[in-house]
Amino acid sequence: MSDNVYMPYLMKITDIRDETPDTRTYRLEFTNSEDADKFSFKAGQFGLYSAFGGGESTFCVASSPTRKGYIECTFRVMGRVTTQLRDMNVGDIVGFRGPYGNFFPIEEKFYGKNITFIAGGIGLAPVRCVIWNILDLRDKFKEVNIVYGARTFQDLVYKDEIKEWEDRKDVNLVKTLDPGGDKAEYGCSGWNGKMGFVPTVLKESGIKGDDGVAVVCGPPIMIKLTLPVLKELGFAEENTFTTLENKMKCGIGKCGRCNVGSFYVCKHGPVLSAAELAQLPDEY
Amino acid sequence: MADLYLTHEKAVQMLKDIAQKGIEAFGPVQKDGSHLIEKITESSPIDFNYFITNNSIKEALFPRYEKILSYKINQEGVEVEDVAVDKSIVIMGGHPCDAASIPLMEKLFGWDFKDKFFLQRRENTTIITLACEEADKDCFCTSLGYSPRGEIGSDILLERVSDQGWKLKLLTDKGKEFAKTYESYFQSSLDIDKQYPKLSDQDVPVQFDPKVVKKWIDTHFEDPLWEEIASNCWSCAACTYVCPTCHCFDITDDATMWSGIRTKNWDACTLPYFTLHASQHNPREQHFQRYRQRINHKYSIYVNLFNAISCTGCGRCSRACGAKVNILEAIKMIASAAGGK
Amino acid sequence: MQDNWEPKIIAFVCNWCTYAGADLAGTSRFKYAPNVRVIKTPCSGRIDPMFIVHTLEKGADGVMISGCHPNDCHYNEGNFNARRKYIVMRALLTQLGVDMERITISWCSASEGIKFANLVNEVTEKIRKLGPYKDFVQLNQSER
Amino acid sequence: MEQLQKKVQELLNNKEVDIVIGYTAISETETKPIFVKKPEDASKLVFNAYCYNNLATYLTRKDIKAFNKIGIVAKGCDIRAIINLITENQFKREKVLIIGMSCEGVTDPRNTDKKSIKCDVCKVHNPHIADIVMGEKVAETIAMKEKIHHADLEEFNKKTREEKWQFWKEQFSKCIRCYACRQACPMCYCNRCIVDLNTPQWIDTRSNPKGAFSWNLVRAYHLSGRCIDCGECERVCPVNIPLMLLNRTLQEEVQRSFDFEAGYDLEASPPLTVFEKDDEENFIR
Repeated sequence: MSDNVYMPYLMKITDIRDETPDTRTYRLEFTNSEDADKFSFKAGQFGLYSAFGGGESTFCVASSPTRKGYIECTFRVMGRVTTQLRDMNVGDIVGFRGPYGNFFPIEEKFYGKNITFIAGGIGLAPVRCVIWNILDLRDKFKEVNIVYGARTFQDLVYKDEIKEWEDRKDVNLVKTLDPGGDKAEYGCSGWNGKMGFVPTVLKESGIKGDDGVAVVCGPPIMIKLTLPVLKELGFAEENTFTTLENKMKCGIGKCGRCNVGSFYVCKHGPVLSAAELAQLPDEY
Repeated sequence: MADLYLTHEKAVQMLKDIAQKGIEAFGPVQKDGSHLIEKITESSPIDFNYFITNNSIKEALFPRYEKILSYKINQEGVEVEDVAVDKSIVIMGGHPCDAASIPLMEKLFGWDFKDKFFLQRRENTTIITLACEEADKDCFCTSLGYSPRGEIGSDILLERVSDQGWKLKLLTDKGKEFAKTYESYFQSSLDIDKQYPKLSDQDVPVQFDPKVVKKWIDTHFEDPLWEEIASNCWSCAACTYVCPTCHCFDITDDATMWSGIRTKNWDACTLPYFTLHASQHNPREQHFQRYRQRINHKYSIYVNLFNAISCTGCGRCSRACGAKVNILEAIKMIASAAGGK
Repeated sequence: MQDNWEPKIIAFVCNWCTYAGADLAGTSRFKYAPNVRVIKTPCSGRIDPMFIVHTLEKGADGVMISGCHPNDCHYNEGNFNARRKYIVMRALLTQLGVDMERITISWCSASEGIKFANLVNEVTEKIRKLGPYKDFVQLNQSER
Repeated sequence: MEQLQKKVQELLNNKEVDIVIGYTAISETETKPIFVKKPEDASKLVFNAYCYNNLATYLTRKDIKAFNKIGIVAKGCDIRAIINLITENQFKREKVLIIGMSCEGVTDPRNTDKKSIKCDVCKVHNPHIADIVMGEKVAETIAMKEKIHHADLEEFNKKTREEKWQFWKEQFSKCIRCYACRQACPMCYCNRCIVDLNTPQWIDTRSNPKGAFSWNLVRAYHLSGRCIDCGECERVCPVNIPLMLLNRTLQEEVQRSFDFEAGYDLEASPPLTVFEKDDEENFIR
């Protein structure tokens, strides 16, 4: 790799999956095998994906570090770069710069604990990476709870994997849709999950916080409403982890865009505990 | 080393000759009634009779936009080429407040990831600074521990001895080497004009204590004083682009179907959409939140990260501001609110 | 100027009149220079002056704009609004030193196939005499 | 200026306005905008020849627009900006209480002993539309219907096409794209400026020659028939680009072709939104 910190790896798209009408998952594999061998990352880290000609965009690495040889990213089509990314197909080249940022402290804080994942909409992407990381080392953890909600049936991402988690005996999955999210127009034929917003469903789920660690990802409003509920359920603030999704351009602490007070989301984050989040100025 | 002197004419000639030799020379040019630091070409109207340039020497090391990589797109895929940073540079015409910003920016561009575009370019650069002979109400370098005759960040300091010339003060090996290679432009004597130096540290009074300011900032994030400080601000980027220590940038692509470049362009925290999320949520919606970030970053965040204030007191942002927002007034309001000096 | 240089002209035409006129020129086998690349727009009112600037930036040597005659506009007032925009844009581009000889604005109705063909030939010859338009291209090359 | 201060104090006391935007002195020869909300702050208000800022640019800022009644100290050129904003439906006439100041002309910001050239062609030394008028009457030097004519433009127009192109190429190479000209202009209030959009990317956001040229062109173009010649864009440009040459060209063209000048008539609609059947078209084939 050259000494140019802005130089991306070149990766080839090997699999495309449409999660929702405007959200897509790519599996990327290194074109250069040396990069593949040297590359490693931890759950929670992110990267900058480039569509050459359009620019770069920041997404998390959605696949688990326990799955070698490839990485996956899930993105919603919003602007110039994501539109160009969506127009690509299998075999095209995408740039990737990373992994950047810190990661979930799985070894130090998660081993031997009950793990509760709470995600909203596309917020499941950064959480999924941690879920598969945990499930690939399942015996190292006690209970595993997943509470996942989306606005409508159509907005559920990783539908097949949710099915898989539902069927597993050692995972307690609670899935929910916002009220009215199960209409037929959203392609939903019979919904066996709950109805209601994630914070309320979480409160009624009976999940307790003792000896537990929580991972929360989703739209800022959901995080702000979920954290108090977790506190009520007995989750300690130091054991509640979330990610901050600020706008990022360089990913390496130079472009001065992602800070919340002195906390540079791309360098000190994106993963932080609820206790740390409480210290930050309310500017995210 | 015998004393060396340089006159205005020789300096103009030297800069133009350096530019001929393929070295990037930056110097002060007089255009439309004010002086700017610009890349020198044969026809540049170089002039050394000025109080301070509108922009700072940062443009030489951190240009308004620069190519960081280029690529070709074809059937097989994409070839990406790196960009070499090998040109040597000479910068002349900045003041000690400009030169002092370079070590500050080195801290950020060297934080974990080494940004070669700034660091390597700094390696190839010789900075020749003009000691100040004038200060106005917006200057406050002394309040931050700098001096109108400061040597921080410079390779050579030129101290004016007459209306026509300066005495050289070689500060670094690079400075000595420069003096050797271009000794034909220097002379060993010059008639001294007794009135120089006209300016000393006392002429620029210390106006506040940065520690008091930082303490107040760290504890008053929601204080209404921020709205009062930034009441006139109309969110443009004049202050940040003329500032010697502002280093924020954007990364964008410019491409045709088959080839393109990726560039690093200046950006500013005061601009309305600097932190706009793809979901249209903007953490800094209001103009005063953005201006608060500007002062917060310089006087508190940079100190937390690098134990240095990212401001050298040059006052350019106050002079360039069309809405008459004055950073010195703002800091003094904070200091008095904090009950300090 | 290399001898095999061919002027590159972009024509923004309104879909209802001039595009149909160009079609008519084609079906009636009128011979006209191939240098013009036609871009169809719903109405001359849609042809934003930024199109002209963007086209010249990309390296075109000439720009043609053509729409329906006043009172013939399919949308009744598209060309009237367009006319005001062009009056203002002409003044601005002239003041900026853009070569206005290279920009031709015309009204061609659906039946004026011959007018469109002659106009294209005339403009192509004029641009050929003027030579390639280097101003904007030099603007791009002088990047750092 | 006690008359102004007393009047503003009275307005604020009996809640006729929630806020008054005016000028306060920084030094003998410099003033700056000030937002007066409390009656006792009215004593800071001044009005003199150094009040060159155009305060109308604040009327479209989100936090100011939130007040339901805004007082504004305004010279003739500022009032033209306010009228233009009203004709473009930015706010109703009743939302703004115009304190019109009769004005002999403000100084040139770059050297304060010369009068600004915009005041030589000013037709509204006495405020033409205002709720309150202050200061003695000033002799108007130019009649309202007289054609506007700018001396600096006449000089510039002597250049050939190539000279003009070189001139602007040189000027725009200085442009650092700080958008002070846009943020200072009362007429530039778009929520997302064309430059802030990237699908499609009309204007290159870098300050390379191509981007600087198309930015300055589109800024002037979008002010045609709207610019009220207040000169703020040129004043606030950190690298001194003579932007008013472009704006004045368009002002004269709009007057010549559409017989319209911005900011004088509350009922007039902006010239680019209407048309005449017989607009002159000698250049159209």
